[in-house]
Order: sequence, then structure tokens, then C-alpha cells
Amino acid sequence: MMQHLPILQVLLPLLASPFAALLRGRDVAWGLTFVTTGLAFLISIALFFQQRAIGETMIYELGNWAAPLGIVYVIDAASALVLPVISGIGFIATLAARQLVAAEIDARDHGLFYAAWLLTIAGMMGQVTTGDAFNIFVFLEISSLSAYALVAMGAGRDRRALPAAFNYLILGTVGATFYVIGLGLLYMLTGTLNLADLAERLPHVEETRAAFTAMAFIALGLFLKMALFPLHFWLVPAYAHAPSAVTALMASTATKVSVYVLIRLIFGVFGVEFPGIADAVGLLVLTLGIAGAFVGTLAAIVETDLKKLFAQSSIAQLGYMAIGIGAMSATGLAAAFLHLFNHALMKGALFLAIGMIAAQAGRATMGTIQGAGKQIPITMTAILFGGLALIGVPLTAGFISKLYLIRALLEQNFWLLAGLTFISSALALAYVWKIIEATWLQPRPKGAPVLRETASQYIPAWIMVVATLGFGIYATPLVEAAFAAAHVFIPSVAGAN
Amino acid sequence: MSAENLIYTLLGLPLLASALVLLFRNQPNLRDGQAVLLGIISAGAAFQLYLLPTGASLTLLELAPGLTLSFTPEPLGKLFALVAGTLWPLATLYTIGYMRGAKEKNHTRFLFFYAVAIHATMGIALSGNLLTLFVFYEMLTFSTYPLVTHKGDEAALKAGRVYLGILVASSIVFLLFGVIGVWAMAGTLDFVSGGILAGKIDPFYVPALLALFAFGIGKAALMPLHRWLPAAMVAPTPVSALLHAVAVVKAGVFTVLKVGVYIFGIDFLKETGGSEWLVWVASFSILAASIVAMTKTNLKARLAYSTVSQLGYIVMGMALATPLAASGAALHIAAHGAGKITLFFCAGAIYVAHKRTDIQDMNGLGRTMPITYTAFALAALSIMGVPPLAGAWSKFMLMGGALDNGYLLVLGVLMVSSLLNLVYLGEIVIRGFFANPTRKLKGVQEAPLTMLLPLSMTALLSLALFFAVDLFIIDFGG
Amino acid sequence: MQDDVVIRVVAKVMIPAVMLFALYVQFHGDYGPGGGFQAGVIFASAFVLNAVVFGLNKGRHVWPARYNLMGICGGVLIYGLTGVGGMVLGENFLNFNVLSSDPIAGQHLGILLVEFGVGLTVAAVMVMLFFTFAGRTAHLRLLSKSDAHERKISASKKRRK
Amino acid sequence: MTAMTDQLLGQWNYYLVIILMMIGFYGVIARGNMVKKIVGLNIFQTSVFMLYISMGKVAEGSAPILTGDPTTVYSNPLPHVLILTAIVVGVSTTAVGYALIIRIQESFGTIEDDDIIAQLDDEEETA
Repeated sequence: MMQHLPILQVLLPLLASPFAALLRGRDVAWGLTFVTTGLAFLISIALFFQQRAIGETMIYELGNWAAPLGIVYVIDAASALVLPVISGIGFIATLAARQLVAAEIDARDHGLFYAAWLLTIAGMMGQVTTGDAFNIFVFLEISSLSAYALVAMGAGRDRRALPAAFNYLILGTVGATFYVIGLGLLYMLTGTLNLADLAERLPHVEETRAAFTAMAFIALGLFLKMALFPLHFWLVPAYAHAPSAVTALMASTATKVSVYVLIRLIFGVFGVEFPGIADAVGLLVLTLGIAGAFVGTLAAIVETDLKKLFAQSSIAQLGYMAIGIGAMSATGLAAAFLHLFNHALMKGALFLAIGMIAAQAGRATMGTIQGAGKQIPITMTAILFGGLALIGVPLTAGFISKLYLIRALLEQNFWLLAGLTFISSALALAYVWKIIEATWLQPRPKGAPVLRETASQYIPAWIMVVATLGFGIYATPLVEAAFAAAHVFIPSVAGAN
Repeated sequence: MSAENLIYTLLGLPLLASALVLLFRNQPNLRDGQAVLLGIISAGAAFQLYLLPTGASLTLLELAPGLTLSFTPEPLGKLFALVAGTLWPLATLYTIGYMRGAKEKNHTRFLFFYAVAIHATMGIALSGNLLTLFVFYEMLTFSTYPLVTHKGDEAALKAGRVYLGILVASSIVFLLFGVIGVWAMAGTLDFVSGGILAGKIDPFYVPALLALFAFGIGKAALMPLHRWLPAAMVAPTPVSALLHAVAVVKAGVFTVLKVGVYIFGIDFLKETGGSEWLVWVASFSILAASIVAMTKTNLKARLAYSTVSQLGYIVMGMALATPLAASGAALHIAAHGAGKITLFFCAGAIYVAHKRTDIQDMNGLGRTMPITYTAFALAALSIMGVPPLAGAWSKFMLMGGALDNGYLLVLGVLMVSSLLNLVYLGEIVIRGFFANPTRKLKGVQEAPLTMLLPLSMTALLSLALFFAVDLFIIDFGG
Repeated sequence: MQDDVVIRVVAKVMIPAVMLFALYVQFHGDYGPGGGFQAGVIFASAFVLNAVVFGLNKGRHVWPARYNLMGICGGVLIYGLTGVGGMVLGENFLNFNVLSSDPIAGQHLGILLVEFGVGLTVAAVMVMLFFTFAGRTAHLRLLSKSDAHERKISASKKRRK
Repeated sequence: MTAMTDQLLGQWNYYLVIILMMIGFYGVIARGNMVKKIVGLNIFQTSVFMLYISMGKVAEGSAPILTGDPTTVYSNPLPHVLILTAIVVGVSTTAVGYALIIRIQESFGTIEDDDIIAQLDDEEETA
């Protein structure tokens, strides 16, 4: 059974999804989803430790067809690190979804909701695991199509979810199509779609203009998918108007997976030695990343709707990941992986906590939470810690990723960029503190709805908070795993970290 | 007790106190009593640690590979721990008197964060590397924020925003930048006698890196990053005492000094001349803040600017880059701590007993509050640097350091500054004792004993420090 | 369109032929061009043609809505479980060699089942898409007209009784 | 000269692809009507299908069905298979897109981008 783990974690949610769609009855579909995501989480953790124990890449051949002919699933240090993030967030979000979905989705649609939910998770897991470039596209579309549907399901409560989902669909499809175009060009040049095989054959054709065009198309498509500034306009409305549970799931995972795929293709297939990549991707991504960090942060400062506020902050945080990628070094990649991991935890905590408020009050705005610290102290403390982590306060996970991100920049002598990164992260204080001040230090306005909290409402968010603090206080294993992941793509140089 | 256990004690006692504050939140006397008691124990522990030889080290945990939270008490840190540890019980005692006398609300929350702030201060004092220092530095900022905004009204919130904005923004943008810069260049963050940067960095970049620290440590209130300190004056007086004497600004200048001595190294700074510009910035800060102080008529605001000016001394002591000046700066942390806490205690006592905050209202108050005003006079003289009070030694050593390196102009700055001190602090004493009261005052009307006791003790501390100064001079070699 | 005798007669003749052709494409897919995707669409087109010519209600009668979800999910499950079958028999997921004693026969069986699953799902999805969109008749006047006509006919039938 | 014309004419399939791609992309970007956007998206995707399918053609190659004759030249079947998947994905995308459009029409009464934005802005102001 152990050797089937790589396929099982994708297969479980994939096959559970039709069952979820068929099941009737209160909480039955939820129960199935809960068990499935829980199992997937356990499997991905097992895979993580298995991979670390072996120390080399694990390959699972579908139908026993060996690569490059068959499709293989690859568990290396990088995918082993990202998989638990997705399945873990999926699991915790499912835990929270029971209440959120009951509050926000029509009871008749629960089965279909969870079917789409499982498909999204399966699609993301597939993208991370698969070793075949076209298979990535298929999984990308599986997760995206179900994500469009999930976002649109917010329409029962907020009709703005519909145009948001539509724009998400248009841009998402354009992005995916760009990716396929690039892939087509690569296939023409090399005659293979297997990632490892591609990486091997590309050096023979890397001087051609077609190879460069292929890289440009692939990178552009993935920029769209990962909502890199200035291609981020679909993200904020989609997150803001989606059902709260969906926001929590997607904000922590969807864009992260695209970041991972970008890393896998740009570094794993083209490689840092690819001609022109340092300018075309490195410099571009750095510039866009820092611009996104500023634009997202500034937009978050003036925003009053909390879901939109943190969605804007996600743009900024994606900017930091992009900076890590753009540094084109092992430390930079490690920082990107670290931030990918840590940001998923923080945003998960924040959106789960905010979702609980939105599910009760209909909307979570600055007005809704004013003075709420006295009414729902435990939920609000979760938001407080999540916010502190976003700023990058020491002893939270956000600090660790920032530490390595800046280190990566300084190693490359990007002093100015490091300074700009610091300024943008200090600006995060403004929007986080706006919330903290309103919650804790201002009185509850008269006539504001009474908010309540029960253990089942705040526990999911608190699991994330505890993880955020835990990985902030003792990050050594995580940092080691992140560096191992980075060294998959950029082999370590002797003497360097 | 061994040094390791003493470190645990010093770090743990404030946390224990904060936990007990929450536990006894419904029994005010028990809650307040235990805080004072634990404070006294920690003062004793700090003193014992101070007397132990250096060399002990304690690693709490490993944050990330090569980055540990560890504690290595060296002479400077032990001195700061002693200052904070001694002033904590006094400040707590005073706080209890003030909070009850001035009828403030939310005692429990206040005492809780007060104790957490002390914990953070101890962490800064005993930190064994820059990362640990940074962690506790940020913890101190965030734990003092609820104290600054204690009143919760619009003015307090606004002040809180300035306080947090400047301190956190400067610490993230500059200080963390500097910390990671050092980490990237030197490969380590440990505090090592003689510094870790020598030979690792192009001397050309030394001034810039030093600037990241000098301005990144916003708590040192070097102009133009001093705005938070006067803004925080809206807070209750015990907070001002905590901010000015025990914890926050002291933590700031302590950090500057520690970075200068143990990261850059005095000799390295002297060789490269990287700190020369800082001497002049500090000089400017000293004089400008003194002049601003003279224009303020609110007693606490005047004292606040006086602090900004005095902090300039300590930063300058580091920037002068001679062992003598550095020792003087270290001594000034203790001397100014004892002096300034007395001044703030007195200001609070005046407020509680007579509800007065403006200096022009304080004519003749000295006759109804003889003890308070005597203490105030003693502390003011210490700040001015008049023997036989503690401030005299530190200022003397700073002057000596300036002469060593040939900064004659700095000598002038220090003297002018003393004169300015005389003008703006002397005015209060003179008005108190000699001017005719603007309003009718009857007999002796002092603040409650819980306030009077701490302020007279700290005033005597200033005196005692002058005679026991041998104990507190740290030799930085050379 | 129900009024048009030619269309009705031709449709009646064509629909079985279309279905038969779909089955041919489906099961001949192992040997020649064809397979589940194409067959599913062709098969669904028979139902769509039926609904277009004879009206939505009659179309629904032939293929009730509850079959949709069952067909879609059932097809996916057939595909997935065939793959799992290889796993249960000790090989990797989607290995069909072990489904039968002879690897070639196993491959045939596996592909047959998988393609059947695909065909089922595709047919069900196509029919569902058509009926779901057509069900929102307010926006699709063409079909609603024929529906209205159908109602008229059934009403007149009732009256005759 | 002939070499150049050969090259130009020999790559006619790419020109077709590019033209289709740009037509589709223009539709997606420039049209406010959501149905037209979806149509544009379809044309855009179709161009990619063409790219793949045309690359699978091998000169003089027959359909890739085993003939048993070892000298037979076959066209490459893999791009077709890939594109079959991509077509299915495209159909699904279109279906989801139209489903959304119908819901939008029902709830906003329009499928023009600008009208919807105007309605939302009004809502935002009154809220």
C-alpha cells in the first residue's frame, strides 16, 4: 500500500467527489469530505517523511508505463513540502466549512458544493505531484473549473459573486491557454512532455527563438494564474464574494500552487542557465513582485471590507514570493517556499476567522468588527496573531520567511530592493493595526449585531494560528525542508547555505 | 544560584508576575502585592547575576538553522538588567499608588502588560545575539502599546499610532535590515567582545550600516525619530516612568551601545571612522531637544524632551568610539535611569496630589510637597551632572572620551547642554520653592505613601550611585 | 418543429441510427478512430435531437433529470475503479495488464471499461448541459415556443377525452 | 527567393494559428458582451488546438492505425490525444461560462460588462 501513496492522495479526493455529489442528507457529504481530506493530509505527511527518509526522488508510474512514455507522479523534496500545505489547509478548511457552508449555501446544493470542493483539492494536489507538463494543465483546469463554480456559489448571498466568477473564468482560461501554447512549442522542439525529459532535451534547442517564446508563454500564463501584479485583478473580487469557506481554501492554496508550478517549470525545466531567463523572468518577476507588494499593501490600507482587504494583502504577499523567485538563487527559492508555506497558514487563519464573522453578520467590514474584541475575544485574538504574522513580527512564521527573503536579496547585493521590501512590509502595519485598533480599543457601536463564538467556530482558525506561531518559534525543520526543496532546482554550491 | 538559573529567574519572574496578575484579577491587594514581591526578588537576582563572573550562556531554542534564541549576560547587559530589575519593584509600587490615587481603570490589564514589558526588557538585556535582541525589542514595543493607549480615548489612540508607527516601522525598515545585513555579511549574529564585523565588510559601508542601526533603533529616540516619545506622554505617569527610565528608551540606547561594542567593535569603529557622523547627529539631538524642552510648559512634555537630549549622550558615547566614552555611556544608562524615574515619579505625585500638569501652575508647590520637591531637586542635579550625584561621573567620562579622540567641539556641546539642563529643570525647582503660589495652598499635602516611598528611594539611589560608582564602571578594554 | 412531418419522420428514423453509430464508435475505439468522448457526444446528440424535435417535456420524459448526475458520477467511478482494480491486483494505478490472465486481454478489458466510463459521463454531461440551458426557457424563445405548442396539443387531447 | 517563399508558405499553418489567436484574444479583451467574450475565448482556444493538430501531421503520413506494414509512415497521434483533452476542457469552460452568463442575466438583467459595473457601483454607493 505504501508505494501507492503518491497516487492515492490525488485519487482519494478525485473519487470521493462523485460520491459527494450523489449523497443526500445533512452533513453526509461533509462527513465524506472531511474523512477524505483528512486521509489525504495524513498521506501527504507520510510522503513528506518518507521522502526525507529516502532522501531522493520518489517516482510513481501510472499503469507501470515508465517516463517519458507514461505519466509519472514525482515526489521530491519540493512537492513533498507543498503537498501537506494543500491537503492540510484543505482539511482544516473542511473542518470549518461545516458551519460556514451551512450558513451560506442552500442545503440542496451541499452535495455539489463538496463535489466541487474535493475536485479543487484533487486538482491542486495533482498539479503538484505530476511529472508531466500536459497533465499539469489538465489538473490546473480541473481545479480551476471547480473553483469558478465554487466562487459562483457565493451568489446565493451576494450576487456580485457571479461577475467575479465570470472574470475569474475568462482570465483563468486565458492563463491556462497561454500555458498550453508554450507547452505546444516545447513539444514541437523536443517531442516530449515529461518534465524531467524536457529538462534533459532543452539544452539542445535552447538557443532557438521558439524555446524562448515557449518560456515566455508559459511564464505569462502562470503569472496570470498566480495573480502576479499587474495580472491580479480577478483575484480580489473572486475572493471577496466567494463563500467564506471557499475564500479560506483558495486564498491559502490556489495561487500557491501556481507559484509552485512556475518554479517547477522555470527552474526545473528551463533552469537558471537558460539563455535570457535572468532578464526575462528574474528581473521581471523581481520588479513586478516589489510593485505588487506596494500596490497590494496600499490598496489594503484604504479597503474597508475585510475579505477584500486581506485579498489585497495576498497580492502583496504573492509579491514577496515573486521576489524570492526573482532572486534566482537557492536562498531565494527557499524563501519563496518558506513564504508559500507560512503565508498559507496565516491567511488560512485570517480568512477562517473572518469567514466566521461574515457568516454571522452577512459581511465582514471594519464596521462589523468595531469593538468586537469584547464580544468574540477568541476569534479576534486569532485575527490579531494572524495580522502580526503578516507584518512579520518575530516569533511568528512571517518573520522567518521575511528573514530568508531579505537574506536572499542581500546575497545577490540587491540592497535597494531589500530596502523597498522592508518599507512595504512596514506598511503592512497600517492595515493590520487599523483592524486591531478597531477591534480592541474602540467601543462597539450601538445597534451593531451581537456576534457569538463557539468552540467549533474558532478552533479551525486557531489550529492555523498555533501552526503559525509554532513554525515561527521552531522553524528549523521547515527551513531545512525549504532549502532541500530549493536545491531540487538549484543544486547547492559547496560552502553556501 | 548558578548564572543559568539566574537567567531563567530574571526572564521567568516577570512572566510569572503577569500570569499571577491575571489569576488574582479579582483580589486587588493580592494581585498588586505579588507583583511588588516578585519585583524585589528579581532585583536581588539581578544583583547576584551582576556580581557573578561573565561567561555563562544559555540557548533557549533554535528558531532556524544557525539562528538561536540565546542569552549571554556580559557586563553591559548585566548592568542594564540590574537597572531594570531594581527599578521594576519601585515602579510597580508607584504604579499601584498612582492607579489607585488617580482612579484609573483596567488595573489588571495595565499590570499584566507592565510585567510583560519587563520580561521583554530582561530579554533585551541578557540577549546573546542580535536576533534574540530583535525579538525582545519588538515584544517590548507591542507590549507597551496597550499601556500607552491605556486611556482608550481618541488622543490616546492617536498617540498610540505615532508610537507604534515610528517604533515598528523604523525597526522593520532599518533595524531588521541591519540585522539581516550583518547576518548575510558576517554569517553570525552573536555578540562578541571586539565585534564581529572587522574584516567582513568594506569600511566604506560602515557608516551606512551604522545608520541602519542608529535610526533603526527608534527607541533610542535619536532626532528626527523622537516624535513617539513626547506623543506617548498621554499615557499615565507610571507608563512614562517605564518608557523613560526602566524599559523602552533605555532598551533603545542599550541596544545602540551593545551593537556598537559587540557587533561593530569600538576599535573597528575607530579605525574606519564610521561613527564620526553619528557624533554630530547625537550632538544636534542633544542641543535641539534641550532647546525644545525649554519651550514646553507641560511638565511631562518637558521631561520627555529632556530624555531625548539625554539619550543623545549615550548614543554619542558609543559614537565617540573610545573605551572611556563607552563606559561613560553605560554608566549614564544607570545614572539617567535613576534620575529620570525620580523626575517622572515626582511629576505623577504632583498630578495625583494637586492635579497639576503645567509648570506655570506649580508655583510654590515645593512648600506643600517638601519630600517630592527635594527628590525632584536631587534628580535634576544628577541629570545636570552636578557632584555628588550619579550624573556627574557619566558626563565626566564622556567628556574624557571626547578629549581622547580630539572632539573639542563635543566638549563644548556637553557643557552647553548642562547649562540648558540647568535652565529648564532648575526653573521647576525654583518655581516650586521660591515663587508665590498662584492658588491658595494649605499645609503639607503630599501624594500617598506608595508613591512617596519609591520616589524618595530612587532619589537616594542617584546619590548612592555616585559613591558606589566603582561597581558600575564597565571596562571595555583598550 | 413538430408540425413538420418530414423532420418528425426523419428524426424518428435517425435517432436509433445515431445511437447505434454511437455504440459503434464507442466499442470500436480500441481498434480504430473512436472512443468514449466522441461516442458520448454522439449518443447525447440523439437525445438532444429528440428534445429539439419533439419538445423539451418529451425529451425529459425519455431521459429524466435524475439520471444525469448518476450517469456523470457513475462514469467517473467506472473509470477510477478500473484503475484501482490494477492497484488491488498488486500493480500500479491504471495498470490493466493484471485485469485478466493474459496481459493483452487485460489491456482490452481495461480500455473497454475506461472508455465506457468516459462515454457514460460525456453523454450524461452533454444531455444535462442541453436540458439545463434549455430549462431556462425564458431566455431561449425558440424552445419555449415549441413547448407552448406541445402544451396546446396535450390540452386538446384532454378535451377530446 | 524560392527558399524564402517555401519557408513562408511552408509555415502557413502557423499564420493561421496566429490570426485565429489574435481574433479570439481581441474578442476576449475588447468586447463587453459576455457571450462575445466566451465566443472569443473559444476562438482563442481553437487556435491552440490547430497549433497542436498541425504539428502532429507528418508529411506523407497516414492515420496512425497499425497496418502491419513496417514501411508505413504514420502521423503523430499524441497531439490529437492531448487536444481531445483540451477540447473537453474547452467545452467544460464554455459550459461553466454560459451557466454563469445565464445567472448573471437573471440577476442583473444584462450581460454587458459596463452595465453590471454601473449597477454594482450604485449598490456600493447606497450601501
